[in-house]
Amino acid sequence: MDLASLIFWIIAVVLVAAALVVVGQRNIVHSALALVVVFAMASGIFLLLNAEFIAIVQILIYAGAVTILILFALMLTRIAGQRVTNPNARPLAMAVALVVSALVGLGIIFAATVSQFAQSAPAAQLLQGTVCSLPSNNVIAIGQLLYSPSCYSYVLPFEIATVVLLVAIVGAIVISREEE
Amino acid sequence: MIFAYDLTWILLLPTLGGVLAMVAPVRLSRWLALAFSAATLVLSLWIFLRIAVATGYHFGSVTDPKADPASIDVVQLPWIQFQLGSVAFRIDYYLGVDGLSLPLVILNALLTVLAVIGGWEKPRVKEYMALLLLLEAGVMGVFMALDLLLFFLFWEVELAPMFLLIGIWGSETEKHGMPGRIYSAWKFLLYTFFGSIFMLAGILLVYFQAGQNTASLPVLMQHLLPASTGVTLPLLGVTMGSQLLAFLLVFVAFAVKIPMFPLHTWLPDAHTDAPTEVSVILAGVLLKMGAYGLIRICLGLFPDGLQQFAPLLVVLAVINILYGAAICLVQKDMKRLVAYSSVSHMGVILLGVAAAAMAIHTSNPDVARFGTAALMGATVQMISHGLITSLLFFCVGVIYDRAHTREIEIFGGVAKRMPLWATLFTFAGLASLGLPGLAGFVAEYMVFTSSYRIWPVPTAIAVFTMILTAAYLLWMLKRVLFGPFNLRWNWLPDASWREAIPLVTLAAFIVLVGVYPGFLLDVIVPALHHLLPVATTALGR
Amino acid sequence: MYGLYEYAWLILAAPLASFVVIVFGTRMADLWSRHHGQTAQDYAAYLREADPAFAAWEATRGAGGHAEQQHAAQAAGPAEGTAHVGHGGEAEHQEHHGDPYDDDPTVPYLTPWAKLSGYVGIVLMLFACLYSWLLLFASLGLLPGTPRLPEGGITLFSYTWGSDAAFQPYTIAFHLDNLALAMTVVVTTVSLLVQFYSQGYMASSAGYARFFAYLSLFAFSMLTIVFAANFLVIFVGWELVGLSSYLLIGFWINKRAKPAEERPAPASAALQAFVMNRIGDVGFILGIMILFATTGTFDFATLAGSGPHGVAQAFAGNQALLTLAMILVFCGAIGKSAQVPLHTWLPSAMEGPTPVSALIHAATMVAAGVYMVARTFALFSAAGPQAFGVVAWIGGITAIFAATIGLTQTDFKRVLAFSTISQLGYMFVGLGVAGTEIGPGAGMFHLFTHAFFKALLFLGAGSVLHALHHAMHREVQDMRLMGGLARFMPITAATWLIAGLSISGFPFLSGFYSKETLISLAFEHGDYALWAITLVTAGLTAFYMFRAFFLAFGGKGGALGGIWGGPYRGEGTPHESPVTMTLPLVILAVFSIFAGYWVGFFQYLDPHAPLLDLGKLFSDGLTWLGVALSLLGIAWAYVLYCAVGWERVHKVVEANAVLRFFHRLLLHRYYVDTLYDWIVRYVVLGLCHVAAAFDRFVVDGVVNGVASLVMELGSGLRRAETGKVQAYMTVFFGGIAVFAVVVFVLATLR
Amino acid sequence: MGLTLTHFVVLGAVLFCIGLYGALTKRNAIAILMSIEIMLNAVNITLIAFSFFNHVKPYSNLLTGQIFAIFIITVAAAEAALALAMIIAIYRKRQTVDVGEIDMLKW
Repeated sequence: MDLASLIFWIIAVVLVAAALVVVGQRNIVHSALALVVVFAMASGIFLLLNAEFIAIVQILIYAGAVTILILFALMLTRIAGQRVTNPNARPLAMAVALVVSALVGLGIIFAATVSQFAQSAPAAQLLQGTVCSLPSNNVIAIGQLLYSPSCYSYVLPFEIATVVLLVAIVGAIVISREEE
Repeated sequence: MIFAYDLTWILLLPTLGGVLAMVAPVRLSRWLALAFSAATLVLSLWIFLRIAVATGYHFGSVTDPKADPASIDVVQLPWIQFQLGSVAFRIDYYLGVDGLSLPLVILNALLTVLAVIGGWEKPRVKEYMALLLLLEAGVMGVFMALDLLLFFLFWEVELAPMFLLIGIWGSETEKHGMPGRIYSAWKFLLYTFFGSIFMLAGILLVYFQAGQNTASLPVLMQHLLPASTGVTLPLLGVTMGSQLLAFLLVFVAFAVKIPMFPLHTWLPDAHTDAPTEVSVILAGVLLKMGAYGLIRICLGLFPDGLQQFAPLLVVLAVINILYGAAICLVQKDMKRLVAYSSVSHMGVILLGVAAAAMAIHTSNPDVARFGTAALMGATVQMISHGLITSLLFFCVGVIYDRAHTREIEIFGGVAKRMPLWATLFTFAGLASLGLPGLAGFVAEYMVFTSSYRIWPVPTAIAVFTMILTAAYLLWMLKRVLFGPFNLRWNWLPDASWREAIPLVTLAAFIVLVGVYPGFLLDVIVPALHHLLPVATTALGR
Repeated sequence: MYGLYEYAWLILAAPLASFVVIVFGTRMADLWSRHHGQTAQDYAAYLREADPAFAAWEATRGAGGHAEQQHAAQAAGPAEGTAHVGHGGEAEHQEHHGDPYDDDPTVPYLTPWAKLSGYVGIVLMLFACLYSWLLLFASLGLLPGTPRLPEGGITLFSYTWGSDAAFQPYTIAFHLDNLALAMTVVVTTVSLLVQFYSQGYMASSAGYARFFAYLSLFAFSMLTIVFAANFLVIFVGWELVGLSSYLLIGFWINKRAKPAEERPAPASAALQAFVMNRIGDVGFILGIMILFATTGTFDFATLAGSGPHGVAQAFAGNQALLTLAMILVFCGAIGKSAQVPLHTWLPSAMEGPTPVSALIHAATMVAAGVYMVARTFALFSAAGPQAFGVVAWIGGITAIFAATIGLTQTDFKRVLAFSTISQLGYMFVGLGVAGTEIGPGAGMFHLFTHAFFKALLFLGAGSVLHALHHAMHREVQDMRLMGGLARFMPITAATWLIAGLSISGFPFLSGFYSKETLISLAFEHGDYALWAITLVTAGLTAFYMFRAFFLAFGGKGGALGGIWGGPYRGEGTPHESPVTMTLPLVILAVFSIFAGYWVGFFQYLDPHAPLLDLGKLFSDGLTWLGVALSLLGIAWAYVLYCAVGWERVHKVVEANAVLRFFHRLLLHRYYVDTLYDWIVRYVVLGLCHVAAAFDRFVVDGVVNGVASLVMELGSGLRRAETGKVQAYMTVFFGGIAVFAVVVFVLATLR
Repeated sequence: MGLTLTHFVVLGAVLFCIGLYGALTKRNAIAILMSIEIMLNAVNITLIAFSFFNHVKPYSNLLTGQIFAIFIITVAAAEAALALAMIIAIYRKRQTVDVGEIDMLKW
């Protein structure tokens, strides 16, 4: 087992465990804290996949901004005298949800491993292949892809995304504003 | 150019008038509606006169390729054409009027003018006038369309204004837990849609089975569907002639509109809850759409199917006639009574068509002659019922506008205070019961005497409607107009001039058709001769 | 060549013209002038003075009892007038909420326009009458330079319903022959006299103009029947006389029923008359349909002819069907002429004004059935003997049936009504037994004479009622409130006596000839049962006619042994009617005496028929047997009502159980009306209720049931729409999972 | 054997499942939001893994997966902001963040 595999397995186990904590904790603040771990571990996975830029963005936005937002929201919506702050649905609904999510997950895994789709030649080559070398630092490439005014870039979607963000900010303010 | 044809303007004038009435200020809107509906009437009369003068009163048949072009009025332009795989589709803008449809077009135009006058003081008058005119346009389209798919289009177009007219201006009497207008509007809409589904299926069946790549009625009449070889119904495993199947599908829609016995219950509800003028249009022209379709399309396209179905049709006709009349006898609401009398009277049309159906392929010249006469009677019944029932509804509307009730029992001796109205109401009742010299007699006498040769027993049974008709109409008149005067109605004013205009106009037409039906019959006959191609020589002598 | 005859359509057009002129011209002007003219105020003032109830009612309206103040002015000048001098049965009125002026609306005076309406009608009818008499004389060959009518008659004018060949049978055609002309004379003469008489009788009626319009309409309709050349036109006329009868019976539109006297409201009587007639008409049209379906024509001449469309050839080998058809056609006559199963409308029809009863329900319209059978006599002859058998027996049964009922009725007009029914029965006997060699002459002859004396009887009765109305200020028709009227109104009494003698078959009056001919025909025909029936009926007729005469005009203790005058049992003092009313009585009395002397009548109608053999009639012992029975009836009536007095007769009848039973039975008209009432109310309306319920609960119920089923399904399904996003998400992903599983399974299987 | 795409795909699938389960069972709206963030991260992992392992011509050496991940993060941030604002607004109105009680989305 090489170093990458070792790191992968450590991160993967922590990631799944943290995710389970997020879902399973009955105290929502604990869940939120576990969510930070999930975000951080995901960032590790991204590093492992040579996506340094996204890993940084992940830490900044998710582990930083989104978590803070969630914690603020938690604070603002606290209900006095409620001990179980992160309750579960009724057992029947939980069983159904379990079955459904298991089926979805197993379906994906089945598709990606043993199904005929995974056995077909190009897919098998892709799925079973080893790590290929990419330029170790691809931030510049991403920057070029996002901003270069050539025809092969994502300038326009990027600009739209900024508008989406602006709208989201304004919308959030409008929605959460207290009515006079 | 599409606008160069007068038939286009028959459709466009009411549509335009409707739109203008909607956007114009209220005071102008009535006059606009009146002007445009009157213009439509004038235009339709002008077509009539033009043909009459050009041909010396010889009207042709639009479905007859050999017809003298001067004796009909036709416009045919390609409209929608596309190819979808192996399926070619083509719908033409194909309108035409001949002796069969022109009287109905004129009747529609006339009744709309009268309805505009009658609804002069309605609330929300702009919308009312607009919808009335749009309704007129839709019905005009049905009577003029010669492309089956165009026919279907207009068949559906007419629904929307009618639905709104009943639903908005109808009566508030509660029915099944909702206002009557809502209930009845929905009932009307759903019933008609129910029929329309079948009709669309039937039309598509004809379109694809005939394989002519057109839905044009005259072309399809040259290529009738096979009567004996047929289609096997999926799931049921029943094999039937494709003509019979197509007939049954299309017939359902017409049966709903006529309305025929098990499919008739929308009519009393719609009539009771619709405002007066809408009832007039409904009874006067909308029911005729069914009868017109039965004669123009079923008789033209599915002669064998109709013939195979005729024994059942005649039974249904007799049920319609007697059952409708029997129910009338115990009605408590004047309008409902008139509505059920429509069911009864429309049965006469079914009887006439059922008799004509047997005359299609007959080798017996006697049967052919009697069948033709019965069909002519049925066609006249369309017009006369349109005039008479409209008059009855207008009359009921006059008293309803004053007393806000139509319950028969609470009136009594009203003729004392409203002599003019009472005279016209009595006149309408007498016309409806088939008094000679008035329009209803001509039609009923022709149908009964002629169809007896072909369907002796059913006709003999149906004739007993004469007693019931007289009983229920005169009994209603007696309870409302005559007998001890109920002092409660001492304040009732007689019909005003505005209200009297429609009444007197219709009465005049009823007398005209009743005394000298020739002017109407001579218009209709050639179209019917084309439908029943067996040579008809002189009856009698 | 037949120039004079060719214009006979003017006879038909004249009453139509007067109808149109009155309805659209003078009556409109009359109404308008009463609404808007000076008269409106006069009228209200008159009402206030004449009837305190009106003033009181107007006061309550003035006080704001109703919101509709603006209509108050109109209430003062209503169309049909409102005032009525007096009215009977106060207690009965209290039960109703109607206003008290309903019964017989009168006006203080007629407007000039109303009077003009009357003159228009009379003048045009006078023209028609004179013209028809002229034609009659011409056709008898009495007019030099004008030939007689050809045997088949001439066609006046005709048009078809459409120019197409298929419409050829549907022809409106009018036709004139001797039969039509004889009937025309009767119709126009009686119409003219009745219209003239109505000037007096209706002098204060509010609906004066309307009345004359209706009378003109009736004359037109009746003449349509008379001139009809085919079954289509006769059916048109048939229905139109039904209409005018309907309108005239219901002339007093707001009049109430009088349960105490078993008198229906005019409106109900009119309805009953029309519907009853329609029942007969269904048979009529069924018969027409059978004839038309077999022969392809409606035309009388063609049907009677020997061509391929004649009944002889068309029904060859199928005479039973023709017999059935003719019996069905006769059903129309049963309805119109009030024969036995359908007779109940005629007594009710007496609710119309009396001149109407005289014209329509005695002389002309009810005889239309007889005329129709005479007109289609050839077809009846071609049918099996059962056809004539039915005609004769219905007539015979009706004759004695109605005569027995007439014995006990106390209503003056109703006695005459049953007498009419009975006499019409005679006419049918005459038609039924005559056979082809005599033709329709016998029945038509009785129609001819009967028209005059029965019109006279009714008009005389009207004169009496008019006088009593003025004397007692209310409507009186009960003979028990009359008596001794001959003293007060000698002209009426004398003319009535003549008519009574005539209808009783008193020798040398017109009734004697026509009736004894009928009775002897029945004997010659070998129908002894019918002969006996007619003979007995003759006696009964004489009895009840003179019972009526003695009760009304005579009485115990009057002059001439009670025949002329006697004690008057009513109130006030009656006076003789004005000359407008007595003049027609006198004219009709002349006809009643002399109409029977037209011995060529049979031959006039049918050139092959024999002359009326007066010598044989006088020498035949059977004739005198009939006369003897009639005289016996008269004598018996004299004994009971002049010598004994009706009060004592009544006591005797009440004391004896058997007599009382028969008296009740006859008084209630064999309970036929009750039976019909029961059938209509419980059987017919019951069935209609069943149909309505079926429509509501089964036909509509299925539809509404399907609708509510769909609604229920929908509202059940909408529970799935919980509003919980998580549930939606679960279903969404569950769907994806299932879809995935299906795809994988299918892919693996492939 | 080294790391293959399968490893990352399976990891993403497991993570997605956990997020899905949380989103389906939690009753606190914020917890659902957190579960959704987990699911988005799972998707991001899968996308970046595909981008990394993709050496099938002609699509190799493309950073499209990473670009997609960036957009997902962007939208997720916007979504988080809006969702939380809405949750707060709802909380103000109805004093609850329990999705079981927020069931206005029906008939």
